[in-house]
Amino acid sequence: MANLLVQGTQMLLVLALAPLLTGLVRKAKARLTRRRGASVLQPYRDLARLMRKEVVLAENASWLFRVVPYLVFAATWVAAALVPTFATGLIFSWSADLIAITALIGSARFFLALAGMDVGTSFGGLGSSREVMISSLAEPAMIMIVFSLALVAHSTQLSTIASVMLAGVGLRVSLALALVALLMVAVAENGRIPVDNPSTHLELTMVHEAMVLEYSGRHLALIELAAQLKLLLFLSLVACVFVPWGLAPVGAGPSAMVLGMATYGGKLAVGALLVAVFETSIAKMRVFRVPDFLGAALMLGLLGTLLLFVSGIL
Amino acid sequence: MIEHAITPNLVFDVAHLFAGALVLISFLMLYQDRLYALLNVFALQAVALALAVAWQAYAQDAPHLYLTAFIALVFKALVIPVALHRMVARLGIHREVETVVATGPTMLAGIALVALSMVVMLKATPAADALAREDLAFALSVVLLGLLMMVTRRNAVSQVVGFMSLENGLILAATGARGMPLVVEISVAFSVLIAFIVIGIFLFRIRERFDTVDVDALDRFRGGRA
Amino acid sequence: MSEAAFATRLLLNGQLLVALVAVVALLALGLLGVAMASRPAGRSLIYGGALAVTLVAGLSALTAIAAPPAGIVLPLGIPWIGAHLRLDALSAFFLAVVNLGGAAASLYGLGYGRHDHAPARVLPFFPAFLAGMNMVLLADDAYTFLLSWEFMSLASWALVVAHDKEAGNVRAGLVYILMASFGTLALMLAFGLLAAGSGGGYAFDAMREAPPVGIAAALVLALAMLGAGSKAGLVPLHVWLPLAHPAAPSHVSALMSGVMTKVAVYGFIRIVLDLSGPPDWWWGIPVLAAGGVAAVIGVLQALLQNDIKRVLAYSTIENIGLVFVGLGLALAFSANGFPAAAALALTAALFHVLNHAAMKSLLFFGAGAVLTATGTRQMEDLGGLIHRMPVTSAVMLIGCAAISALPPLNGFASEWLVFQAVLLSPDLPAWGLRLMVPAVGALMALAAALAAACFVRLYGIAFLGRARSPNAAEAHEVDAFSRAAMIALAAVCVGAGLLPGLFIDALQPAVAGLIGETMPSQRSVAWLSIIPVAESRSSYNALLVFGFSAVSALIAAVVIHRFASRAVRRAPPWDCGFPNASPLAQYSAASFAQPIRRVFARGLFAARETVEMPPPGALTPARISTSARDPAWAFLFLPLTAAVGAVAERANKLQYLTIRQYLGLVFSALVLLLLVLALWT
Amino acid sequence: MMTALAALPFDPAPVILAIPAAAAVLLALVPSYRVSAALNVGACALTFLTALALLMAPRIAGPFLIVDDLNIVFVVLNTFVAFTTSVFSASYIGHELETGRLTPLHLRFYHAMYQALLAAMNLALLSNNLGVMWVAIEVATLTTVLMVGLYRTEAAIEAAWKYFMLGSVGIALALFGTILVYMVAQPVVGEGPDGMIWSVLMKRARDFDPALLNVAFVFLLLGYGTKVGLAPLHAWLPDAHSEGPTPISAVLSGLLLNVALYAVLRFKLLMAAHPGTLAPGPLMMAMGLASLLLAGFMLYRRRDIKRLFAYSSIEHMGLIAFAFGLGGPVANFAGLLHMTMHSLTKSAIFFAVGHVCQVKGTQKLADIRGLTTSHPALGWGLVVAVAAIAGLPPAGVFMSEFLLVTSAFAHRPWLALPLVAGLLLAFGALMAKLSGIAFGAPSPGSDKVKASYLPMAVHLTLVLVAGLYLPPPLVAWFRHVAGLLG
Repeated sequence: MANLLVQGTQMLLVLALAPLLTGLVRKAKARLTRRRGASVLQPYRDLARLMRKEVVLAENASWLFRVVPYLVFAATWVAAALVPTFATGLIFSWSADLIAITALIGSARFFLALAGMDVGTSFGGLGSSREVMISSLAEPAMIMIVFSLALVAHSTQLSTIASVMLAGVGLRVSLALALVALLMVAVAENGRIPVDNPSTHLELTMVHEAMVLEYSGRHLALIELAAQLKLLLFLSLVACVFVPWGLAPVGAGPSAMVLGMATYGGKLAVGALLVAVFETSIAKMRVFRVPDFLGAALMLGLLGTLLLFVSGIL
Repeated sequence: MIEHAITPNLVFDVAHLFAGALVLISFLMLYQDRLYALLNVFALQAVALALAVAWQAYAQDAPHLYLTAFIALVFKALVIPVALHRMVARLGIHREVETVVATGPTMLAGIALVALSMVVMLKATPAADALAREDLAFALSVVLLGLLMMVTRRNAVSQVVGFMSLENGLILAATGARGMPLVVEISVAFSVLIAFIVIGIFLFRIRERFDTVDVDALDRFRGGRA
Repeated sequence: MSEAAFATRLLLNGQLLVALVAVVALLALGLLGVAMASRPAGRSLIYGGALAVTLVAGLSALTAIAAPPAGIVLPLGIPWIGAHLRLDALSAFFLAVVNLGGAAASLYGLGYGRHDHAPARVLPFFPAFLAGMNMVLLADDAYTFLLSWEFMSLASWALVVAHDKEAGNVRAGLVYILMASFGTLALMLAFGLLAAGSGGGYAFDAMREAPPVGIAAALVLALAMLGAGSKAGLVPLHVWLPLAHPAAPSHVSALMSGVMTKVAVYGFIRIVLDLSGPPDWWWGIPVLAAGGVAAVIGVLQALLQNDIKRVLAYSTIENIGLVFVGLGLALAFSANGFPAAAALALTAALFHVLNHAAMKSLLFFGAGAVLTATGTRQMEDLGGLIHRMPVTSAVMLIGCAAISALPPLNGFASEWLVFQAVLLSPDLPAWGLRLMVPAVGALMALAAALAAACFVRLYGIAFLGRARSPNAAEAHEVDAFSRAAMIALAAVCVGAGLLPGLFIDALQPAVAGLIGETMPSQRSVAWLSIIPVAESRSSYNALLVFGFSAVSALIAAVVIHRFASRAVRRAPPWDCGFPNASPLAQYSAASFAQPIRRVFARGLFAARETVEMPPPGALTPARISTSARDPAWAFLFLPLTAAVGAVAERANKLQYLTIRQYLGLVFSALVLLLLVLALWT
Repeated sequence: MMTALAALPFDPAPVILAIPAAAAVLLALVPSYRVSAALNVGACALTFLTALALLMAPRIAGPFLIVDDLNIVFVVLNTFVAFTTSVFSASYIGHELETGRLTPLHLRFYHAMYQALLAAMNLALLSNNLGVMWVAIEVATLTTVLMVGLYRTEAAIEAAWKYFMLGSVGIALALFGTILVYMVAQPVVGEGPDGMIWSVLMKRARDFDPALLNVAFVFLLLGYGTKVGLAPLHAWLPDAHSEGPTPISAVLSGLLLNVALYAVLRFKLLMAAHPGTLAPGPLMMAMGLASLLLAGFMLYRRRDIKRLFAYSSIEHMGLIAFAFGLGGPVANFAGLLHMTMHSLTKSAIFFAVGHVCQVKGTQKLADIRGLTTSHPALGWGLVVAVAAIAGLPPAGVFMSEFLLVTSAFAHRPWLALPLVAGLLLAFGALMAKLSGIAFGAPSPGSDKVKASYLPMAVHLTLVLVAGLYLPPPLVAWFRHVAGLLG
């Protein structure tokens, strides 16, 4: 029962925090570039505005085009809801392990890419083709990371992994490699600099934005929200795996929960700050440099896994 | 000298003599470079064969072998050479024997072949009686030399001659085998075969077809290459 | 053991009887097809009959999986051996796959066959093909097995060359029958070794009792990989597959790609896991390598194709690769004493066999529907079919999502199981395997991601966007039979995806028969989720994930429509300042593949793209032409054929010697032999 | 002997020789080709029936004739194929007359020669005297030479001449071998005819001088091997097949090659009976493999349809020689089965080819296309026949190749590999040519086939059934013979 409560809280929490996180990142970036920047609440306002607007639908858009936003949002939300944020005892955590979560994000991307090609403009196709190229390297890298974690924790269940990490496994080269790889994948998955720039609409460089170019109104809102959820998801993933401290264990009391939430908020804030610093400190790379970047991530992940395999210590 | 008793030794020597003569004549044939001369030498070999067979008939006292000897004498020593003489004249066949391999090497090869047949036969037949065994070795040499001739001579007539000397070797072997049945029949059958060949050459004007090298002719005949 | 074998041999149970009757009935239908081919009634008769027979056979096979093995010896085949037939759990499972796939194909054929312009060349062979596959699965001695195997190839070859007027089909058939015969000869040699081990006993029972050892066993493994691999489409023996599968009529393509490759997998399992005795520790390595390589190369090639059916054929190679990865893991585990893990890996492989049969048949049916509706298989001429063919595009979407391994569909379920098996492999003692397995895991992940890309491309280009040709613009939905067949298969994909536990449990008898160990039963698990090893380790509940996301999507939709706006306005798409761009301005299949082509296909596939840009002011459009090669052709088969041709050219001179030279040959042969005698003592 | 005759009203063996001989004389006198064709069929039918009677006849080994399991296999097969071929030829040769390629006189000669050939072959199979066997085979050669040259075209004469010359040399070598055998036997069994009676030789074989026997076998293998068409002695075979009338091609491939093979087998038995001799197996296997591989490569460059299948005959003769060379019950069984299947299938193929050449008016592969479209029955018949000869199931050839390959790999792995390579090579070539002939857009020439498909159909049915089911008596019999062959 308590678990069900935790699960519910988590779902609402991630939904509520996602725009704030994005707002934080933007604010921080603005500050770092000597701008005042919009308020951290701006994303909420944007979403509300888009929700209220009417949808302008391209003439030959099919039913798929209209369904995709909801699918994408739902898939991402579910995925985000299954990553322990402030407590491990999520009632549905065992319904999808880390591999399944990765696959959920993958299916969200799959449908978004299809939607990009539905209208039949060149931009959509451009975005989709680049997106699948990026993901075709990002996904295996992610799987490799999952492998290294799973090999350390003897499990692909996030809650188990988290508790194992909490128990402390000491410093591991393979884990360090996994962490670096995970960060790189996170950058690519969320279309952040240097892989993609969420705040540009220049045909030559844009990927994610090109896919969703035809979307407007509530559809766009859902997709934006999904993107924000995704960012949150990856930050929480890093947090719960690599800095699991403060996570409330199963069946913990309210106090522990509150503590967990507090620490989680702290982690997110730090994460947002780091992202901002990272993005402001480097430049966007050419699209065809991205494969090298992600290839490196894949290699790191594979290396970590190999280390664990070969040094049978687990 | 007739009333001299004929010792097995003498029998052996004479048979050996004739057989050796056949081999020798085979070499002579390899040596010839004129068609007419070749035909004459072949006739000589046929005579030698006839004598050898006759001697065997006498030695084994197998009267039917005299018939074989007679066939050899008449058919091979007279009819065929004459026929071929006239054919060469009639068809205006080139009088030279066109060789593929020069005579010298051919002779050497022939010697090697004789040696080979000796080795094969002598190690083969310790049991068989001496007479047969010697004849066998020589017969094999004659066969191989005849084949060698067919392989190293270009024009039809000389190849027919080669074939016939090969067959002389066979007859020699057959008669050398004591009490071998069907010898006469076989020699007849072979004469028929040879008659066929000669007639064939004559009817179809086969001069060089033994050794056609005319490529478009080949394409025409054999449904093309490649 | 021998008594037991003998006992089972004489026992004939109902399911085996049904299977035998089914085979006979299918052969009879084939003969009937010869007679009825010209009549219009022939089509419905043949396909209807095949549908009925395969349906019954398939269902009875399903019941046979859990039944004890049954066998019978018929006085056919090799006289002193007889034709041994046996129905055990493994063959029953594959029988079910084959016949249910066959049933779907027959149902589809009822409608699709209407458009066939040469029914006389299809109707006789279709049932024969089904019969051949059934016989392979029933065979229990080497001769019957190979006879059926080759008969299956022969029938499918006839179907491949059915439309022999279309360019390339005859060549496709030639390449196919050659590779098939190569495979059969390889298997013949393998059986030769197995039979030699058992003193010339061609019956499988005899082989089981005297399995090969050492080098012989290794040879058997290699030959089985060559033989079964060439039929299943393992790289580099896959070259026939992308030629032959598209050449056949679509329902036959579905059978060949979805079902016949599985018969090949069965052959491999039967020979290596059943007949060859206990595996050596390293057997897993070559199988894993072959599987991983096939998976990646197959899917990359698929991404480079523009012909829908060729894309599907190459993707078959990828999935066969995944199956072989599972089999390799099973070999590695069982050889190194982890039967439980082996059971998991084998289950994963068999489950993927089932799933791929369903998805790939579905996709080929869809391709056939597109072909009948638009008359083309070229993606570059399609587009916008989602508006014209709602049902087809809906089921195709399911098929594409399933084969892209997206939860909650079946493709993901089996792939997830394989990953779980991979994650168990650090326990393996052998270093070679420890290095191998994670690398293969990475290849699998790469293949999965590329597969998603491949099917986004396929679906996006063919079904979405705007029509690229008048035919595509005029397309109409296909007939009811075809739709029914596709919907049925889509249902299987969803069902197997949502309730994998039931299927996993159903597979266990087959697994137990080979490994001697089963996965933990999934029936007992709460909420119908699956737990391959232990809950703390990993678990997956497709039903819950599906419901979870469905509910949240619904909530979102309701909330937004209720409290925010629901207004929609149709407008022209944003044209970037160039109004009413022609459909050709859309992203094409070639341009969609461009990034991946550049990233992955430059080296091995020698992918090249040439852009011819018209001079400024010219009205001719700019053209991009792309080219890629299949390394197997480039590095193996073309050189091979060239070599054969060269030798043939040389040998051919022997046809043009003169009589004298021929006599020379005889003479030298004689002298040679005499020399041998002279030297021989 | 008496009891045997009591069991059977007459002694079939001499009759089998008498019928064709008499028919040959008779046919030489009959002017009308329709009558003579009918007579030809009738005579062949009679011979076949008498040959069937052999099955019940006692196994005798007299001074002249011998009837044992080995040659019964050959006699029955030969007379059967000869019979079906005569049926085919009756419908085929008429067409040749219409097209004016042949004159009635030719046909008279042709039919007489056909029967003479059968008589000679049966004599070769049945005679117990090695010398008579030799004479019979020579006569058979001469008759076929005459028939190969029947069309009198340049190419036909060329082919006949080539056949004749190589055949004569082969015959000569075989004779030398026979003489040697006699000389081996003579010291043991004494002078006179006995030295050539095979059954006598078999009894005393253990006492022979092995070394000389080896020499003899070398000559016999090369001599009769020339007739079998083993590489490198095969040169006459393709031309003879492609230039003669098609029924003769069928007879050559289906019968004469077998007869020559039979002669080789007889002597192989003799060798096998003596422990001290050089094993004949390796020689036969070597020549068999050589033929297989050579033919496999030659098939690729063929342009003439009849020559194509002639080379395929060389390939299969190679396989059979390999099988008998390998020895052992399984391989010998495979060899016998393969020989039977090859005779049936190859003659069926030549029947089909005959029709094809008549409807298309050419033998050039390039001009024969899309048969399954223009002549479905003929085309698919050819497809089935070629698939059968290529060893695709359910043809009996598949069974023999299965047995051969598996047993070869079990006993001599390193020989099995070239064997398999050769099989694949030949298979590829045949299938490539078949795809061209049978599929694609049809080439011009679509007039109906006048001749009957019956002989072809009968042969193919037998072959297809054989792959699935062999009647037990036949099997027992084959296995016994296989045992004899050691």
